[in-house]
Amino acid sequence: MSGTLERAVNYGLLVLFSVLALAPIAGILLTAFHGPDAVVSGFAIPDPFTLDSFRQAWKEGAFGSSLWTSAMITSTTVALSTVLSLLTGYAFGTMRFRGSSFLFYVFLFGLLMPFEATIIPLYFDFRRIGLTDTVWGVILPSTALSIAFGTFWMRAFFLSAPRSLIEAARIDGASSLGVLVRVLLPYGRPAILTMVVLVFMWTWNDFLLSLVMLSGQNILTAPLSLVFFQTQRQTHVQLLAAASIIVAFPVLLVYVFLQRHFIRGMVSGSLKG
Amino acid sequence: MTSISYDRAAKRFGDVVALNDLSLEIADGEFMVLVGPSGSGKTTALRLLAGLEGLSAGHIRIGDEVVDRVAPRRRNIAMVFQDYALYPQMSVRENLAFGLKMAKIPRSEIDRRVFSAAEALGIEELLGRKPRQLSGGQRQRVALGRALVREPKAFLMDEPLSNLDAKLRAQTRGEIRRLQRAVGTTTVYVTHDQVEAMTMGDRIAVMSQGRLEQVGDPDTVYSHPANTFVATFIGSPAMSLVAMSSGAGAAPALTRGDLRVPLGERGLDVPGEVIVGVRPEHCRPWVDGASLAGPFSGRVEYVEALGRETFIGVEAADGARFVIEAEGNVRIGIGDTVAFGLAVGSLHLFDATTGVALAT
Amino acid sequence: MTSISYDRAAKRFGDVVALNDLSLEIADGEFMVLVGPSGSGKTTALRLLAGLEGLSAGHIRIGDEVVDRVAPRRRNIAMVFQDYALYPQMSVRENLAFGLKMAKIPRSEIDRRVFSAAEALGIEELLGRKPRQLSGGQRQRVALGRALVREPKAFLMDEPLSNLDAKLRAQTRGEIRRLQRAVGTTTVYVTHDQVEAMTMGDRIAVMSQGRLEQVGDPDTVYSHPANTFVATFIGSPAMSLVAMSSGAGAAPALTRGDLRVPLGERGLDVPGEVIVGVRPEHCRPWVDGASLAGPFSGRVEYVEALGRETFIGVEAADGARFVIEAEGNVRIGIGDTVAFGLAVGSLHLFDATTGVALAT
Amino acid sequence: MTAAASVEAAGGRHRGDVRPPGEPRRIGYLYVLPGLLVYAAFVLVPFGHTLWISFHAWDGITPSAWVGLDNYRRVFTDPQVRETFTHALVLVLFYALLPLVLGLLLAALLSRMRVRGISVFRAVLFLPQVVALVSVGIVWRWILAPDGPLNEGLRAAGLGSSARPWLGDFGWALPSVGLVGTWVMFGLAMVLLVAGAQKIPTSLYDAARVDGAGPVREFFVVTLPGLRNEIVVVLVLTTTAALRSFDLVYVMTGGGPGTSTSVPSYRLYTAAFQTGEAGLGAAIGIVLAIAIFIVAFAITRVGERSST
Amino acid sequence: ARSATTLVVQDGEGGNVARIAALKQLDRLFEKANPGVTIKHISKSYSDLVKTDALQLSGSNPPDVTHVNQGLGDLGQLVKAKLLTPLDGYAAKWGWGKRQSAALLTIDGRATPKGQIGSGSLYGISTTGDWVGVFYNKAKLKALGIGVPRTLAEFETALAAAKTAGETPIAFGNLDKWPGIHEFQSVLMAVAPAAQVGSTIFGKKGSKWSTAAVLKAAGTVQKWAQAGYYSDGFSGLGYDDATKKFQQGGAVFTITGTWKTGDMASSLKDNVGLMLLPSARAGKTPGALASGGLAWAIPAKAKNKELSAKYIDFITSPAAAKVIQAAGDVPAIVVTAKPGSGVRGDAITGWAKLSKTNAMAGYMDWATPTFYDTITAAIQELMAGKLTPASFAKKLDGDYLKFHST
Ligand SMILES: Nc1ncnc2c1ncn2[C@@H]1O[C@H](COP(=O)(O)OP(=O)(O)OP(=O)(O)O)[C@@H](O)[C@H]1O
Ligand SMILES: Nc1ncnc2c1ncn2[C@@H]1O[C@H](COP(=O)(O)OP(=O)(O)OP(=O)(O)O)[C@@H](O)[C@H]1O
Ligand SMILES: [Mg+2]
Ligand SMILES: [Mg+2]
Repeated sequence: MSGTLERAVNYGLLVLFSVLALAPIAGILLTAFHGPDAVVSGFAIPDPFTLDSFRQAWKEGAFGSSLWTSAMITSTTVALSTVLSLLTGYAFGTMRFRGSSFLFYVFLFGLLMPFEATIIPLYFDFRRIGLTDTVWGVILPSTALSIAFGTFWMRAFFLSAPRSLIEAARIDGASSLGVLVRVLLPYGRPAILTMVVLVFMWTWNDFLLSLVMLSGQNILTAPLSLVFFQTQRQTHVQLLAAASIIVAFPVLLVYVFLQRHFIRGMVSGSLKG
Repeated sequence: MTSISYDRAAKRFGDVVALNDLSLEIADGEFMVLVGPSGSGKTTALRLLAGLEGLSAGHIRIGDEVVDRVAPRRRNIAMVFQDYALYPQMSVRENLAFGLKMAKIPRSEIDRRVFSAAEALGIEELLGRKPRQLSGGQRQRVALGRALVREPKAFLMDEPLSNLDAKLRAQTRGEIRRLQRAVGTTTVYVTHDQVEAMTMGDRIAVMSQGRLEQVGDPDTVYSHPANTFVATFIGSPAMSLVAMSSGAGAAPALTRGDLRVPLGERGLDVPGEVIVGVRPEHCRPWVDGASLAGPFSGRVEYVEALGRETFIGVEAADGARFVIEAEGNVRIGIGDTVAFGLAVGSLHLFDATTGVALAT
Repeated sequence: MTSISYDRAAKRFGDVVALNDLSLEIADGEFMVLVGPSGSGKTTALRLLAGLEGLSAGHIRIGDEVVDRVAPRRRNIAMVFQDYALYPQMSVRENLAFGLKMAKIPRSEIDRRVFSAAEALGIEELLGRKPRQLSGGQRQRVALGRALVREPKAFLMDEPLSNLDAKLRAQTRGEIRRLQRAVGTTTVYVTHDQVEAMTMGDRIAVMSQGRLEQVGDPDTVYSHPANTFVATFIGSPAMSLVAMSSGAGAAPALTRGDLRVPLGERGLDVPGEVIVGVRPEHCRPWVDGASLAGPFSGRVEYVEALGRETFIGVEAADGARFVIEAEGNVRIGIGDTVAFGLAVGSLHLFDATTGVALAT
Repeated sequence: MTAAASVEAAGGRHRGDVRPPGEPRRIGYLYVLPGLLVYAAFVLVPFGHTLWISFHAWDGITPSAWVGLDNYRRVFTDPQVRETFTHALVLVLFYALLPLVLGLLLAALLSRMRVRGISVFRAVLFLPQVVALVSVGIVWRWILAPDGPLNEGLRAAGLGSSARPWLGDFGWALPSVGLVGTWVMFGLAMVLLVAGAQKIPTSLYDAARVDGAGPVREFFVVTLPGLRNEIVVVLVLTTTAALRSFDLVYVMTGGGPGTSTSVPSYRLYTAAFQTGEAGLGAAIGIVLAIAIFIVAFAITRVGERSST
Repeated sequence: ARSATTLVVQDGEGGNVARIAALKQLDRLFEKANPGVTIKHISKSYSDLVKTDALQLSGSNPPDVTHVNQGLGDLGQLVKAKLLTPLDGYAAKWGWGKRQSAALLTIDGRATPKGQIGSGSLYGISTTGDWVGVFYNKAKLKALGIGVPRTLAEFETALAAAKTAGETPIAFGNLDKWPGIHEFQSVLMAVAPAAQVGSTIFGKKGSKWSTAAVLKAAGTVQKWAQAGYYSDGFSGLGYDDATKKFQQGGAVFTITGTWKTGDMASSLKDNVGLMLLPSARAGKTPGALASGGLAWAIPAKAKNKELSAKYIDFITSPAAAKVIQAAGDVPAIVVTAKPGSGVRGDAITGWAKLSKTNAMAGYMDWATPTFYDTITAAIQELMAGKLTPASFAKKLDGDYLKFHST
């Protein structure tokens, strides 16, 4: 059999694609470890390795406060939307009530609708009631959008959960909230975790919503401050690289720690389409 | 006192009638087995009793209480699901304890009961494991244990052994029966396995197409099937059914074409057309001197040599088909002609149109 | 000429030896059944033959050709997979036709063959459906049909009836055998069901732990098991095995504690320790005058009343355990004492250490 | 998506059906309510409001005036607005089709073997998805600069003639942005597709082989049909991402050169928040939403059809 | 004691290190002069400022003092939306009219309630004078053996010579889109009278862009682009990158504003000079894109307008001008007869000359609210050869005439 050749080709392709995926990231890492005054070109190896560019970028871009803002916005959004979509997903996935399918379609609508389509009135309405330039101006819409996704995601999960598990719990004497909390939540950890990571990622990385909502710039999210930093320090590749890494770091951290569960959750049942 | 009674209970799913006016009384402490072909409504009957489905009509009583609108968690019954339905994230111990926790049983009492159930099932070593670390047989026993610890009013078991291999199945069968006898809890047990039905049940309820065909102890159901459905469903190979005429001639006899079965001392009240049922063990190769009616001759259609015994399918006069049980070492080929005799006293007679057994 | 031969064929998966030096000749047109417990290497043997796995050692021949390095699609065999492996996006017709299309059979010929196979299997109504619109039994038959249309050199079937209910299983069993006889294609058939093994195979190959334990026609395997493994694996309830001593005393007899089985006219060449095998049908309730050795007495451990017959598990002297086959209507309880006799002529004797059958 | 199908299955109950006693029902509303309120307040209501705005001429500050379908007319007739949708379609090619094809290729290759370290590869290939598009844009703007690493690499390889100001080139700016999208989306496609391929029962491959199929047939008979669901999901995710791309364009080209990389979301933003054409922006938003619905619907439809 | 007040000041000079340093120096002086006041200074890049100021000023929490971009799309819109505070009262009170010429104040900060610029109330005032000119590398010119060009023709000759010598004639990067405006309009100012360009920008009735001068300028720019007079890959090059190249001695000329003077001086020292792009019209003083730097304005929703006004007064005062000039920048007020030496001197001299000759015009992108998008895209297309000069002019008029007809 041509097994060995086939294997070699397959691994070769995998490695090639991985290199393509990693090269830009590696390039930016290498660049960032140059000192702020070094002359950088291409993928030069930094000599010496230094964190000076990170330090300077951190200071100039005031990333401390914007990371904090992002952390607040993201954690609140994740927490709120997770709890709310667990509840909605549970109802849609396990209960039958009048209009439930219609209501579910209503949520589905938000999953596909580009939120760009709502940002104009959101901005003007929020401005009127004074929510622009506050973290809530970002948290509320992103929570709402995450609920649309979370409802879809959790419903699929609850539907795929063995019905007899729920029934066994009912016979064992659990109430409807008891079934959710004591049986389904622990059972659904991978699915929930995946949802949390996705929402975390999307919220942290969001740009347009915060660009519009935080236009006053008294508070900035990390990606926002990165872009402002970019337009000011366009020519300073090391600083830009360092700043990009600073902003991407928390997501990367979350991803690296959870990727095992996360990718498993992505590829297993819940995305059955 | 936990008797259970179905009172004209019915369940429809859309157009499908899953259960059709089931009336069945189960005595306190009784072990009732529900058997029937796939889709006959066995699971539905159990689920109605558990409260997992709502009745379309009729009533169900547990003890003295009509439970039609009582939520499952208030019925105090325990159910073993065919697919175990173990909580995957909980250890065996937690699985066993869950129902007790819900019932707010004190901690120490829970521990005691869990341990004694685990011991009885031989799974006390496994208490710390998660379900996925167990083999199929072990899971099955945990599922059983989860019911047994509960000390509920009734056990409902839905094909609880269907996923075990033959050996483990035989073993667990005995264990369930022993435990149930020990605690005396009323039990409703669903199976499609005849050996289970025959060996475990105090009584057997045979169902077909949502209807109850016969209830009775295993022996009665085997020896006195109420109708042709039960007659052919219980027993393997199935009872042979042959349409015959009765009554013609002086001596009471059954006839079909050339075939003539003298009834001897056994009379026959109902003349006319009947269906005659013969179990293979009552249809033996002809041996002179044996107390059988015959000899009849038939052409061999197929031979099933199972080692212990050999079943021979024959076509006798006028297309009547019988299955003969012979010794395991009989040598015979397809197309051969064999002589066989019938144990007249053990023939079953059924009404030709309704299929209902005739009193004999 | 499509004979098949395994010549010291072996397969290892990492450390697991799935198949261990299998040598087996299958004649042209023969129906060979592979049986054995789970994990004994049956599927592996089939997959090697199909070319879906590579041999670790040894050779396989199909006809005159050594096929060790021939790709599956060039072997011209048809295989029925246990889980059907139907192409979900294709209709039944397309599923049946796929292999023929690959073989570039002309359109009209394909239609003809597909239809005749469908007719034989009673699925001609279903040709337009997709697999997911079929019941389990129907799918199973499509999977069979996909093999049968092919007119290959050999059929390989891996537990093809395992998912059918008892009735359909019996029916399809007959159908497969009939078709195979008609076309005379060499067939290798894997099953763990003894009834299938006994009724379908021209010969049976019993496997255990990757090793071939015995090959022979069903009757031989049942009546003359080569060793204790085969003896207990074939037959249900299993043959009782009791360790005994032979030779002591003047009259040839087997003894264990108080238990003494006179061998009568049947002599015994090998004195010393032996294992005695008794099938339930050779262990009957004591009836005066029957040609049995006995009476022996035993305490009833369990009773399995199956209607037709009742199996009684007893413990006789010195812990020797026997299973007695009694009539279906016998009345007996656990703890009772029964008297039983053994058919001495049908006892099986095995070497006490190797378990190999002793020539008798 | 099958979500829809199962909803119908659950809802198709006839009269005479009786609910299980004690099964939660009304309480379902209670579970849905909090989520629904938040969702309605910040998604549904604003969407309705957008619709309203889209029929007005409004600079976002002074009072608005009803103009009927004027804004929509502009979306469809003003070449500078219309072309943003064309650009989005081109991006679909790069965000959706290219990753899909590459992902299928890998899935086909990997479907038949166990890959050591597949989880590491998966994690690595998915990485670009994780990083904020803003960061991605900045990184790639640097890479694609006239004397950035890419051009330097080309020159070093003696391909200096292919070096060009990628993002400033009318012909290349849009494909460049698109290829960055490919880079981002490929991991997603490959993770889902390879995982899907590994869920296909191996006996199907075995059956095809025994039936006489070669590797190519095997792909079309077994792998492709087996991946139908995953393909639909991948296409929906990546296509919608392509249609609504904003971040990359904002950071990398600002819509230029000329308007060659302007996309609907970007145009919506400038219209609504910079040039005082909130009505036009709203209309673009509505048209974009409709476009996405149509595309998603078409994809799921085609996906379903190919299965029957 | 007075309670501490924080004054939020936002500039649009992000990236311009020298100028921001000077502004912060003024902040400190203002804080010293007004105990209890702390200034929180936000710097934003120019492009971020113009992309976000409308959003920001209409929000509930705008800065107290902010830069706004002059022009119809920014100042005009903001005034129309009543987001800015009229400064006439303060101007009268502190005599701003005497500090700066009426023409400059008009360019920088006048708008009508309908959003027309170039007349009406005063809403903005600048601290610096910004004009766009040609920085040239003296060493390179010398090496090429040419003097400082005096006419457009000479300039073109220099470009050709530089090209032939393998130098980059003009450092230019247009990825950010807006630098194209300076590039093009500078040439336009060289071929057309400043007043004519100015009145078109301010929307004087009957004006249009399809003029011989625009055609000529467009043709010239296109020709330069095709001749390779701009940096290689200028279309994919960032503005900062291009400027940096010039500062590193990578080009002979670059056309940009005096806001870069400080940076140029510190990197190229005496090696750099600044001049107006010479006129094509023989003997005429060339005009230039010029205005005050971004105009300081007070948002309508600012909380402490008196203080805000006081701050503006302070930073536009003659005292502040000295600080600015000392920092190497061009103050809006021509404060001294001693322009100093080097490129800083060139900037101040140039500003004085422009002020005196009224040769200032605003920036073309001020012309309509959407003109920034229109002209930047059009210039990119013109330079890429996608538009002929005629179609370029037509495209400008498409936007311009439509806006001014309604
Ligand atoms: N939820 C349902 N919706 C529609 N029909 C159903 C539903 N549940 C059961 N049925 C139908 O009701 C009938 C009885 O089903 P039930 O599950 O009780 O059969 P069963 O006797 O348990 O069969 P098996 O031995 O196959 O488990 C079948 O025809 C089945 O198709
Ligand atoms: N791909 C594999 N990798 C590792 N071990 C394997 C593999 N396939 C089979 N085995 C092992 O080889 C042995 C024989 O397996 P095989 O599938 O042939 O058994 P079988 O007789 O078909 O059993 P069953 O009746 O359960 O199907 C088993 O121990 C099994 O675990
Ligand atoms: Mg059932
Ligand atoms: Mg197997």
